[in-house]
Amino acid sequence: MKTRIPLFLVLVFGIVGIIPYYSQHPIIQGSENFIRNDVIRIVAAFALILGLGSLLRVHFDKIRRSRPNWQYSYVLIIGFVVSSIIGLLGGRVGEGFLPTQIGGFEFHMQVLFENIIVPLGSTMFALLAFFMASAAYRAFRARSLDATLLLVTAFIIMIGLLPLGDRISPHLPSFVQWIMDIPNVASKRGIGFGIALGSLATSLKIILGIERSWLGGSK
Amino acid sequence: MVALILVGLFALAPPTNVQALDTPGDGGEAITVEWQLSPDDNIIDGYEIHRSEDGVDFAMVGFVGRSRTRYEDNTDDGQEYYYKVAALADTVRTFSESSPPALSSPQWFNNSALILLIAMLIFGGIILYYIYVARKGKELYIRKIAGLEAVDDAVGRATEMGKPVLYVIGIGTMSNIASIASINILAEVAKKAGQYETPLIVPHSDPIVYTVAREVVKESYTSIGRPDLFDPDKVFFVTQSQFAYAAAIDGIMVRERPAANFLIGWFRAESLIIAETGAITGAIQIAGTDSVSQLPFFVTACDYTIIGEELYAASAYLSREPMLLSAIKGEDVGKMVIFAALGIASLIGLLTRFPILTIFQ
Amino acid sequence: MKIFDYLATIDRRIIYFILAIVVILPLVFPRPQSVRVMTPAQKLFEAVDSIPEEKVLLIDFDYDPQTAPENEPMAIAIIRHAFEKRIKLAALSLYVQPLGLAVKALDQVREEFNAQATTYEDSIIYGRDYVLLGWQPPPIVPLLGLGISISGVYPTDYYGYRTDSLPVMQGIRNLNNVGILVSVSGGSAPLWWVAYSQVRYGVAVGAGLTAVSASEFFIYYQTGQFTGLMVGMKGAAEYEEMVAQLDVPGRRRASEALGSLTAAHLTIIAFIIIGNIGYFVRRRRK
Amino acid sequence: MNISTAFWVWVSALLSLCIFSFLYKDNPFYKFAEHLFVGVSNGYLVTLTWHGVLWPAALRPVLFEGRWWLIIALIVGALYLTRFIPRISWMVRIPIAISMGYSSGAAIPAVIQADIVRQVQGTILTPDNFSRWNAGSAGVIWTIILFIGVVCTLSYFYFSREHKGVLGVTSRIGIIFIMVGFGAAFGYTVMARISLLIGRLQFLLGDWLGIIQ
Repeated sequence: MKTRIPLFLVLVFGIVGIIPYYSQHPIIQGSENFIRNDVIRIVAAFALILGLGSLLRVHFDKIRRSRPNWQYSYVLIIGFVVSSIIGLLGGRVGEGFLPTQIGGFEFHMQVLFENIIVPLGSTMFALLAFFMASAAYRAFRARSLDATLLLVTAFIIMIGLLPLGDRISPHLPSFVQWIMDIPNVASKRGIGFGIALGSLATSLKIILGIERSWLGGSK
Repeated sequence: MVALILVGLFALAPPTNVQALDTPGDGGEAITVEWQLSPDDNIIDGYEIHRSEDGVDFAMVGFVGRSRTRYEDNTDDGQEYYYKVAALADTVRTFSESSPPALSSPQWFNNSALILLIAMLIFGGIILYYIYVARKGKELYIRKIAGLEAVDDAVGRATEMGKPVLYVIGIGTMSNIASIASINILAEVAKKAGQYETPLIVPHSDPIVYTVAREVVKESYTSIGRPDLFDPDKVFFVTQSQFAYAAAIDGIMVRERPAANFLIGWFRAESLIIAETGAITGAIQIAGTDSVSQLPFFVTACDYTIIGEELYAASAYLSREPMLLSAIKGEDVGKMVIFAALGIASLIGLLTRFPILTIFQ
Repeated sequence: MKIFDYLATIDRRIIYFILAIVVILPLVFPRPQSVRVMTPAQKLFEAVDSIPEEKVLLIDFDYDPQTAPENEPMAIAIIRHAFEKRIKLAALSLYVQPLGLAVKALDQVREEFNAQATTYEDSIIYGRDYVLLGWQPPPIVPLLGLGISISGVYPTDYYGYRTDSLPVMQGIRNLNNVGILVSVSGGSAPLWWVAYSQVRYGVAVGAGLTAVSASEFFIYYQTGQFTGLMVGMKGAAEYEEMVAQLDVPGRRRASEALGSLTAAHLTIIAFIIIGNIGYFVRRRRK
Repeated sequence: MNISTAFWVWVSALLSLCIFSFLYKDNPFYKFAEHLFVGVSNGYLVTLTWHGVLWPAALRPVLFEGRWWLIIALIVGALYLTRFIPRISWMVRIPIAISMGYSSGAAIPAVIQADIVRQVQGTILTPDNFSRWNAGSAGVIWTIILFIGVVCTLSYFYFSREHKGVLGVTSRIGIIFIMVGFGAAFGYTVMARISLLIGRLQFLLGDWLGIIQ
C-alpha cells in the first residue's frame, strides 16, 4: 500500500503529462489544463515551504550544539524572521497594513531585495572573475594536444568578441560567429543527443516505477 | 500599371476547384480552404477568401498573396460554411464557384504529431528492452573508459611518493546523476588505495552524499580484507557553502600535499578554485563531470578529464549494476537510430526532390 | 631562468590586484567603443520590431542577482525598445528572485520615459502599456499553461489587479496572441520555452543569455527554434546599439563596460601565455 | 567624486565589500554576509510564496470564490508536511508522485521533439539546409562540416565497441570538434565572469563613490 499507491499515481500523472502533445481535442486540452493549473500548482506550492523547514532545523541544531560558526546561524535566523515579517505583513511593495515607511525612509520587501539580496548575490559571482584570473595564470596549461586546441580557440573567441577584434580585421568577428555556428554546434549537438537520451530514459523509468530512489529511505 | 491595362482588356481568370474541409487532426474551430491557382496568377496581387453561412451573401474573411493555394479560417463548430475565392488585381476581382458546405469539428489524434509518436515508441522501446535484458542478467559489454587507466596510474603514483590520495565528490546531492556515478568510482579508488595502504581523504559538502560515501569506503576496505584501514577522520563533512567548501579543500591540498587528486562529480564555479590549487601543488589531477560549463576548465587544469557520458559509462563499467548497464546500452542503440536517421534522411534529401525536412517539423 | 621560478610562485592576491586595476581604469577613464551588431542580435531586434499592433511582446525574466550585470542591460534594452515603439509588453518570471529584478528593471525604464514625457499619451502607464504578470510556480504551470489561457495561469497580476481587466491584456488570450516570447536568462529557461511551449503551441522564442551557457544554446539557433539571441554583455551592447538608433534616452551600461572587457580579456590571455611559458621552461629543465 | 548619501546605497556597498573580503581570506565579514544572504533570501521566498501563490491561487479561491473542489488539492499538498510525523511519513510520497509523475511525463515528448527530432532536422544534408546559412555555395561546405562534426562527436560517446578501426578515426575527429566547442565555451565564460565583476564595480565606483558618472 505504501508503495503501490505512489507508483500508481506516478504512472497516471505521467500519462496525463504525455497525452496533450498528441491530441488537441478540447476535452483533453481542457482537462489537462485544469489538472495543471489547479492540482499540480497547489500541491507544488507546499513543497516550497518544505525546503525552508529543513534549512531552519539545520541552523537551530547548529546553535543548540554550538557547532563551529554557530554565531552566524543567529544572523541567518534573525535575517529570515525580520524579512519575513516585513514581507508578509508589509506586503511586496509596501502595500500591506504593517507600515514600512518612516518619513522618507522606506524598508518594504522590494527595498530589502534590491539593497541586500542583489548586492550579496551579484558580488558572490563577481568573485569568480578573480578566481578565473588566478587559475588562468597558474593552472590553465597547454598540457596536451586537446588542451592546446581548446586554448587556441578560446583566444580567437576572446579577441574576436571585442571591438578590438573588429578593428584587427572585419573578418575576425564573422570567423568567431562561424566557430559558434558550425564546429561548436556540431560538438554540442553530438553531446546533446547523449544527454537527451539519458533524460528520456530517466523520465521513462520514473513513470514506469523502475526508478524508485525518489520513494526515499523508508520502505 | 501594365497589369491594369492587360486586365482591362480581358476579364481575370478566377481560381478553380475551390474545396473547403475540416482542418484534420486539430482541436476543431478551423476549416482549411484550398483551390487551384488562377491562370493569371503571375499578374494578380493575391486571392481574397469570402465566406457565407447560407451560400447566398458572402463576406471577406481573409487574403493571401500571389501563388498561394491554401488558407485556414477560424470558425465555430456545428455551423455550416460556404467559401468563394476571388483573384484580385488592384480593384478588379473575379470570383470562383462556391465550395460545397463544410463543418469544422475536433479530432482525437493530432496527425502532425505522428513523427513524435513514432520516435517516442522507438526510443522508449529500446530503453525498456535493455532494462528487461539487463534484469534477466544477460552479459552486456561496455568498453573500458580510458579515464579508468588514468585512475589506476594516479593511485600508483601516490603510493610511490608515499603521499595521500584526495577524492573530491563536488557539491552535488543524491539527485545529481554525477554524484551517484562518482560514488561508484570512489568505491574502486578506495579498493586500490587499500591494496597499496595509501591514505584516502574524502571531504564532503552534502550530508546525505557523505553518509552514503562513508559506507561505500568502509565496504570497499572490508571487501579487500582490510577493514582496519577505514579511518573515520579521513571521510568527513565540511560545509554546504559552495565557496567555503572550495576554500577548505585548498587548505587540505596545501597541508596534506596529496599526490593524486580526483575531482569527480557535480561541480559549479567553485571547481576553478579547487583545480587551481591542485595544479600548483603538482599533484596528478583526474577530473570527471557532466556539468558541461565546467569541463573546459578541467581539461586545461587537470591531467585527464572524463567527459559527460563517459562518467556514467565508467560508473556502469565498474559497478556492473544492471540498471546502469541497461541505460548505457539503451542509449548506445538510441545513438545508432540517430546515425541511421541522419544517413537515410540525408540520402533522401540529396538524391530526391522529396521535402524531407517537413517530416521532422 | 630564476625569473620563471619567481613568476610561478607569485601570491594569488597580487593577481587579484592586477585584475582589479585593469578593470577599474577603463571605467574611470572611458574611451568610446563602437560595437558591430552580429546576426543573432539583429534577428532578435527585427522580430521584436515587427510585432503587429494586436499582438504582445512577452518577456520572461529568468536571471537572479548572480548574473544581473550581464542580463539586466539586455532586459532594459528590450523594454526601452518596446516602450519606444509602443509595443504592448507583458512580463513574467519562472522563479522568485528574478521577479524582484523584473520590478526593478520595469520601474527604471518607466521612470526614464515618464521623465521625458509631457502628455498622458506619450507617458508609460502600468496596465495600459505593460503588465507584470508575476510568478506562479512550478515552472511547468506557465510553460504549458500560457498556450491555453494566460489569465488561467495568472488570474491576478503582481500588483493584485484582475489580469483580464487590464487594458493592455484586451484581446490577449494565449500564446497565439504573443508576437515573440523573449527569455532573458542566466540558466536554462529558454530551453524549456522551446521544448515545452514551442513544441506544443508553436510560439516564436528569442533569448538573452548569460555567456556561460551560450555555446550550448546555439544548436537551437541553428535550427531556427530560437528566432534570435543576445549573448552575454556583448550581445546586450549590440542590442543597446540598435535601440540607440531609435534615439531612446538612458544609460547604456553594457556598452560602457566594453573598455574594461577588452583590457580584462587581454590580461587573462597574457596570464595564460606567461603561465605556459614558465610551465614549458620548467618542464624542459626537469 | 560625490559620495552617495543614501542609507541603502551604503548598505549595498558595505555588503559587497564583505563578500569581496573573501579574496583576502575567509573571515567573519564574509561569513556574516553569506548567512545574511541565505536568511533574507528565504524571507523573500516566504513573502512571494504567500502573496503570489498560496493566497491568490489557493486559499482565496476556496474561501471566497467558492471553488471548493480545490480543497482536495490543498489536502494533497498538505501531505508534504507528514514528512515530519514519523508514523505516517510515507504519505509524503503521494504529492511527490503527482508532481514527479506529471513533470516526467510532460518532459518525454518535449525532449524528443526539441532535443532529438529537431536537432536531426538541422543536421540533414539537403538543399534546404544548405541555403539556411544564406552563404551561397559555401553553405554546402558548412552543412557537410556540421554533419561530420555531429556524427564524429556522437561516435566518441559510443561505448559498445572499442575505439578501433573506423570508430577510432571518427572518435579522434570527434574529440577535435569537442575541444573546439570547449574552447568556444571557455572564451565566452571568461567574458561572462569578467562582466559580472565590471557590473559590481560600476555600482561601487558609480552609484556609491560617484567616481564614474
